[in-house]
Amino acid sequence: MQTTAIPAIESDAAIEIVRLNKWYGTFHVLRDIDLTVRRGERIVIAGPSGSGKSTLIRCINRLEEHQSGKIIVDGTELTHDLKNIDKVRSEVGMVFQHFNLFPHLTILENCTLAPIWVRKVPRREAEETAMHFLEKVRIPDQAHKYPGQLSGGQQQRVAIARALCMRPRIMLFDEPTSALDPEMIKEVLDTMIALAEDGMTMICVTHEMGFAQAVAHRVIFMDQGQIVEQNTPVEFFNNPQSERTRLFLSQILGH
Amino acid sequence: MQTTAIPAIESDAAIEIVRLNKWYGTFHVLRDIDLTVRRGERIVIAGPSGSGKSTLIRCINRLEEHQSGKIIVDGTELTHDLKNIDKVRSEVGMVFQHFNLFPHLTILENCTLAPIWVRKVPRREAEETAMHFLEKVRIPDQAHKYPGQLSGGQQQRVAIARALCMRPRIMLFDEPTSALDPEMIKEVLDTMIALAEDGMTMICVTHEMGFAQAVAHRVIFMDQGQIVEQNTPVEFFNNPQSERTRLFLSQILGH
Amino acid sequence: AEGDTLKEVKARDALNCGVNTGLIGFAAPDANGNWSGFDVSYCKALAAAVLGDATKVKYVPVTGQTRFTALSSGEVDVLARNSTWTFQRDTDLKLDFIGINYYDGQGFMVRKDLGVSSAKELNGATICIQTGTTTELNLADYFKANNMEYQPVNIDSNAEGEQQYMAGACDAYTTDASGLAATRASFADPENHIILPEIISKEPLGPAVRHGDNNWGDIARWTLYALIAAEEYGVTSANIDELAKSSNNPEVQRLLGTTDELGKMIGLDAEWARRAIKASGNYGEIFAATIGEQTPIGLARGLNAQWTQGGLMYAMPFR
Amino acid sequence: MSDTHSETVAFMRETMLPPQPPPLAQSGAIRWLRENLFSGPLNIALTLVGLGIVWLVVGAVGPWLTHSVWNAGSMAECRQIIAETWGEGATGACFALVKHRWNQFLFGFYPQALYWRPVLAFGLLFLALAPLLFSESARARRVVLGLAMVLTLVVSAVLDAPGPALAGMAVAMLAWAALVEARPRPALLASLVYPFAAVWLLWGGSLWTEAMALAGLAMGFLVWRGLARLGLFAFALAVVAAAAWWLLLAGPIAAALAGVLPLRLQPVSSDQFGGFVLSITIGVAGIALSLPLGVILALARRSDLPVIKVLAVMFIEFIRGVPLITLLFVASLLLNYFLPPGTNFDVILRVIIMVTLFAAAYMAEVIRGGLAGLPKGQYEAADALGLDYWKAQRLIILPQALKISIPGIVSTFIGMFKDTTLVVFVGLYDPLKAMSDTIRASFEWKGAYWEPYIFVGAIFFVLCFGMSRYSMYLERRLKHDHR
Amino acid sequence: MVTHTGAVDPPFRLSMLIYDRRYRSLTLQAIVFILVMLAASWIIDNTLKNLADLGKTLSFDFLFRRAGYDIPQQLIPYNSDDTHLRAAVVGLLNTLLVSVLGCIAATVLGVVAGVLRLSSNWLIARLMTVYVEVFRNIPLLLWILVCLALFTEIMPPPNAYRGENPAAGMILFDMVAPTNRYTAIPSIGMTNPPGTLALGREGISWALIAFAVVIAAALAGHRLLRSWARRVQERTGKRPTTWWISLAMFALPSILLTWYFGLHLIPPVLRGFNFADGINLDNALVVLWLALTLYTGAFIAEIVRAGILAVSRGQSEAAFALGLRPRRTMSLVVLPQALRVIVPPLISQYLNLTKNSSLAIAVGYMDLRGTLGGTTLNQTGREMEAMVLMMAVYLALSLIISAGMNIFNARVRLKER
Ligand SMILES: Nc1ncnc2c1ncn2[C@@H]1O[C@H](COP(=O)(O)OP(=O)(O)OP(=O)(O)O)[C@@H](O)[C@H]1O
Ligand SMILES: Nc1ncnc2c1ncn2[C@@H]1O[C@H](COP(=O)(O)OP(=O)(O)OP(=O)(O)O)[C@@H](O)[C@H]1O
Ligand SMILES: [Mg+2]
Ligand SMILES: [Mg+2]
Repeated sequence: MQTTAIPAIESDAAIEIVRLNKWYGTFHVLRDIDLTVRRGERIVIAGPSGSGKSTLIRCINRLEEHQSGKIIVDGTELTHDLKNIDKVRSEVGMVFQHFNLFPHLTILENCTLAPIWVRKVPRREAEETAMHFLEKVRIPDQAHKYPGQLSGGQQQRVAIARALCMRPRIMLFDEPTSALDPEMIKEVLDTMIALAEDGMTMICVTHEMGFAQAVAHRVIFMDQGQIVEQNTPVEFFNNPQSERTRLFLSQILGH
Repeated sequence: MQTTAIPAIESDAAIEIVRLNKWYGTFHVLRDIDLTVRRGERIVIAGPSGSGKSTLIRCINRLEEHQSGKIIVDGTELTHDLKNIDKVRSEVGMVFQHFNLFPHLTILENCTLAPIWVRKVPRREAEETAMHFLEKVRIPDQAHKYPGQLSGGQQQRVAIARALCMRPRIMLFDEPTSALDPEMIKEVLDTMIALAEDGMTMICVTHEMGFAQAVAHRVIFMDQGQIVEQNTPVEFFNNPQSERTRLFLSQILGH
Repeated sequence: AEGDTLKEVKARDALNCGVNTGLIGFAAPDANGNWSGFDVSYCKALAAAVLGDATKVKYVPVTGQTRFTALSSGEVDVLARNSTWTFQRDTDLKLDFIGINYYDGQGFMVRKDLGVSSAKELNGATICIQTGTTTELNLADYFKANNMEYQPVNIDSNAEGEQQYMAGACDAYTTDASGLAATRASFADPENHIILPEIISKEPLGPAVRHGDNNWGDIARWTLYALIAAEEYGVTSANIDELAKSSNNPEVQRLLGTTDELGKMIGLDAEWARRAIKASGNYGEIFAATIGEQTPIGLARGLNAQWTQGGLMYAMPFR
Repeated sequence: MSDTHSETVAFMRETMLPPQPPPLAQSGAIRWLRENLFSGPLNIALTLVGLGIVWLVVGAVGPWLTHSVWNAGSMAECRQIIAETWGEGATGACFALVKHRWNQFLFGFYPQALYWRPVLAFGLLFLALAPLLFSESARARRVVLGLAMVLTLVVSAVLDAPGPALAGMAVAMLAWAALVEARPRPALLASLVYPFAAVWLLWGGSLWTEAMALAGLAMGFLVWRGLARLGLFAFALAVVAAAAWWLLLAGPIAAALAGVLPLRLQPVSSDQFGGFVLSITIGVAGIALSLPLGVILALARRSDLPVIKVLAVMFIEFIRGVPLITLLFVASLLLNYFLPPGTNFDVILRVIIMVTLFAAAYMAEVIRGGLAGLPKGQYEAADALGLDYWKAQRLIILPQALKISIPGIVSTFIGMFKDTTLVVFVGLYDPLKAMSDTIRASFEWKGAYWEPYIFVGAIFFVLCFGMSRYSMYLERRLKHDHR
Repeated sequence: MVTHTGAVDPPFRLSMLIYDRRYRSLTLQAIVFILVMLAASWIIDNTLKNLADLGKTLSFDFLFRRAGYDIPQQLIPYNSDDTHLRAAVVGLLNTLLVSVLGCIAATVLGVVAGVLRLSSNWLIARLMTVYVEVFRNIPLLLWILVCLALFTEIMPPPNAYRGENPAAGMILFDMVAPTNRYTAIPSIGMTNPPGTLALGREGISWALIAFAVVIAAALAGHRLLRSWARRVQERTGKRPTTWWISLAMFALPSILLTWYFGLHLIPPVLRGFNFADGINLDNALVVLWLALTLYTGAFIAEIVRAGILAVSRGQSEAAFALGLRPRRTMSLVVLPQALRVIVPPLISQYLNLTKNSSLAIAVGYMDLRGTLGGTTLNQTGREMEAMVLMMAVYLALSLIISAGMNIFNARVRLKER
């Protein structure tokens, strides 16, 4: 994985965000965000706590509603129209910090639930797909266990497989490794790197700078709800432009 | 803190334990324990789980009753006499694994409660003392928050400050860092090292071998309710005498 | 509305009859849930008249508190639960009392060893009384009129009243004299209790129906009169079939439907009264079988004798 | 270890000490007594007070209980026997009453020859619940299934159930057990048949009435699933279809089928219900109906749609704010006013409706607690996977929330079951007061106060205590269940 | 503030009623609202039709007619000439009386039983467990009936106190006579009565007012004293003992007043059929109170036990390690934490008790249901109005209690991160 070159520009953008603004009550979380993500592009978002990173990616699959601006995912604009929302959600997979697996279902059921009920895939086929992705994340043998019986790293890998089972075109990751013990971080990152190699469009909120350097095409730095700086990883780490970025980098690399 | 030399022998012992025996029901937890702790001495107790470490130090301030043998703390023997118990408890501070802060009181109130009601110190004075010690553990700015609002490491430091506010001559620590996240262990250990530098008599149950090597005068190894080996930290780690100690050390250092 | 009740009863093929939850002699279920008693017999007669089968009755036990609502809300078709005919009930509560099947009056029962021989000596006494009854009001009026004090002990059912009275929780138990007699009869030592001579109120007891359905009221009323008239004319359950053929008393002929189809006028067939009387006999037979002197209750006919015998039982002419 | 005092601190134990028995005062009965009964002046005083209480209770109740008579025809006979056996003035319990009238406490006025039907209905309840409540542990489920089957059959046989009925019962129950063991999921769905079977067994009449009612439900379900694309609209259509079926077609078809194949049981009317049959009927019906209603109310109360939320809150708070007894009075006094003129339906049914509404409000609060206990991440994950609201609730949220709430649901049920005794105040024959009063009103058993209370109280205690233990078992298991 | 700059909302289409999130929720709410309104109007329409069929009209006039019945237990003067409204108020006060008495007694019993259940004394702990389990698992109605039977069957009738050789004797210095009708307790008499303050039909004795003033003053003094003690403690660290001053502040004026008014107890004496002169506590009240207390007490015991167990052992150990004595540990550390856990369910038990007091019907105690929902309803036939009114009153009572609970909860909520 040496390629940090942006893939050949394809027909159009996977995600297009234009002048996005969002408020929580009177608190202005996202301010005039503009961002275009091309197909196959891999973006890492970094920034201090509370800077709006999670909010931004949660807006992309409408877990949060935005108040002004446009979000267009794969040609579908996110409005209040439920059909559009459903369409976008079936295009976009999401992995959470705390895995959010369904504890009352087995691993396999976790992975087949949405394909069966949302995509209306026959159970057999859904199970085959699920096993395929579980192999991909290297835990096919756990398929009939329950989430509670797995370690954190395994759970997060299941979460990734679950999202993949819906065959999304875009994957969002919200600090996928920050709730894990150090030993487990690596196994999850490896899975994500494997994914990146397949050319999946990815947006990943993370502070794992090693990961960013290895796979990202672009690193975006946010602060106070704004995009402060964006650059290639090499430039971003070696030659940060803004004062804030420098400060931030010194903190997270320092400890 | 390079001094692992035992302080100049003072008039007498801070704690003297003679042929201490304790049973839980018919289970013999402590067997013929003999131990003398000199003023200013710092002792680390290690040993496998269930070996009676906690029970031993809980006997020292009479949280547990012993059935035979003598415990003399600062010249006062622990018997059923309530006055003696009160006296000993006011000499001995204790810090627990799970902090045991009082969640319904602010940090400051946690620290002033005992001085006001036990030592009958005027509130103003108690608060000054409390602020002094909170500064010492480096969280004076949290004084008016509630324990629930603090991180684990901060809570444990408050617990230390709370014990110090009673101005004890001896401090007991029962695995003070084992319930903490790795980042927070350091801040608590730092606080304890600072305390050691002031010459406080300390008995500490811990598996933090770095800490033991840095501050302890003696390491005591317990197994099955008895003291199996005691030595200076250097000797203890580099040259364990007994088979059990070696086994134990290989286990905790191995992982 | 007009005429609905009869239709409903026929459609349902059962008569819903509101009865006491348990007052021996008047209405009480036995160990198998079969109901019997003075009021129950009326229900049976009515069911026989309307549906042709005395067993097609569904007994709905109602308490003193729920009885009138049960009737007005339509839960029961007729209420035969020793209820007193009063002005307010007849008008304001929108009930129609269709006649009187028992002339009663409120009395007091006390233990003999209390040494009381008149209700006037009850000043300061504790008195057990069922809530939700006219007796409650009469009692208040009586003591007030005589300038006496009393302490009421409110009870919910006759069973509870007996329990309290037996235990001495009240000095006197007051209810309708018939109920007192029934209660006294059930004691192990009836001779140790006396019913005081004063009757402090008129308690004309009778079945009631809802206001507004006059046809149903007529059926209920004339079924009662049929029972009373039958006694007057000597028609009994034993001789009724024979009389139906042989009697040449025109009144009897009309009553039993041999001539003049009176039944048609109230929407029934000609033999309605015959069936009603056959169900458990005429008024006198019912009285004798359920509460009369031969029964443990042992009530004398008294006011309830036929007018021809000096009583007040007087059926309107069947014509 | 005398060398601790020497200058060199090094020490190593050469031989390990063996454990020793504690000093004498630390073991055995003496220690137990000292620690548990006489460990201080306060404790000694408490022990004495406790002994005093035990002494008083035993002194007051003991002789009465030991002087109990089981064979007598009436209270008077009882008293005579007691006086003869234990001397004049002795008091004793007359459990002969229970022996004579136990059937009325249990079955009310249900026809004696048909006692096996309520027993069977009750036994089937456990069979139907087995896949639901004991789904986690196969062993517990088998024990419950087996016990319920054997007990039901034995009791039915003792109560003179006719031979064919017994044989049919045995076959049906075995088949059911096999289904539960082999295909637990369909069995869960098949449990839905139970209510209809129970109604048929209890009230009798033609089986086709219940079958058609069930068919309506099935049809509505099929319509809904068939038109699932239409979302809420499909649901509305399903309701309309089911209603049309029930109102228009069910009656004639049932009649026609009954003509072809008359599957009839002797009908038993509601006024013959009484005793524990009545209590359990009301209790079980109330809980079964209040559970779905409670789920809906709980979801409504947590909804973000203000109108729906406010309506739910108003309903719940209203029901919880008034005593059950007033609601029962409404059932008996006012409900007929609220319905179109001329409607008049069974008083048991009306009571069940009120009890259901009552329990549903409490159930809603219990389930709301369960819903609140779920982490927000579960909702978000469901959303992110594209599940819509109802699917998310059905597949993700409710299964978990209901599981957390089972202890609360069970205790709501216990409360409701105890409250079924209040139906006495609207003229129904509950086992406690109405039945006791009825029996006491007869000449033979006048004056028997304690015996009926003891008998009925003991049965209530066994049932409720059993249920509360079950819920504690569940609570413990849920706590350790880290799955 | 929320300005829609970038996006222009698409024009409204009908399909948006179902597919647009905002409109969809409006549609749904509108449908539900309409359905509920339809159902409500259907019910109201039916009711009006049914009432019209019966020739009844909704009217609350009956409340102002003469009631005509007597009520055994009354807190405000009432006789049969008063209106139904006043009878209802008497009933409501009776409901409140038994509820308040029940709540107090059940709390005391529950706390004692809950604490004792945790006691190290094996016998007592077992006894309390038996008590809790037995009372929680058997219907309240049974306990009411059992208590009623206890009182009517076991207590002697007043007659038994009569004669040379009475079968029963009064207890507590010949002051109290328990009977199967009531418990006769002494009343308070004055040799030097100061007259009464007339307030309509109810008068309030000046003596009562004087005592109320004394108690209020003593309470205020006690609080002042406490805050003074706290200030002294904060200044010097030593807390002065104040309890005896407080006691004196209360006791001295009381004794003075007692002496001045010539207060004394008037023992009940048997006169005629019943005890007179004293106060006769109706058994219906006592029975209901006892049963409610025993039943609710069992539930409260569980709540208290759970509350104490919820405070972890570590808390008291930490307090001991700091040198706090057990009593102080209890009052400064354990209780404040346990109370947060205990109070909310405790208050819902109070609510339950209040609602359960409507079972007064089983003992003939004339509470709100007995008067307004019982005799009044029955004599006037106004079931609709009476029931509505009664439910409204109960509802108001519960809402008030739960509002109190919410305030408490908000105040004691633990601060978390
Ligand atoms: N539901 C909400 N209501 C109000 N404020 C919120 C809400 N969710 C988040 N916020 C606030 O919005 C801001 C941005 O939150 P966000 O979670 O996007 O930050 P982040 O960059 O992901 O931080 P972190 O690294 O801690 O996850 C924060 O100040 C947060 O307190
Ligand atoms: N209250 C008690 N009653 C009975 N046995 C107890 C009690 N407390 C502790 N024990 C037992 O006494 C033994 C010693 O316990 P102790 O807590 O002193 O061990 P430890 O060395 O501190 O172990 P750990 O490292 O796990 O804290 C253990 O076997 C424990 O199970
Ligand atoms: Mg975040
Ligand atoms: Mg330990």
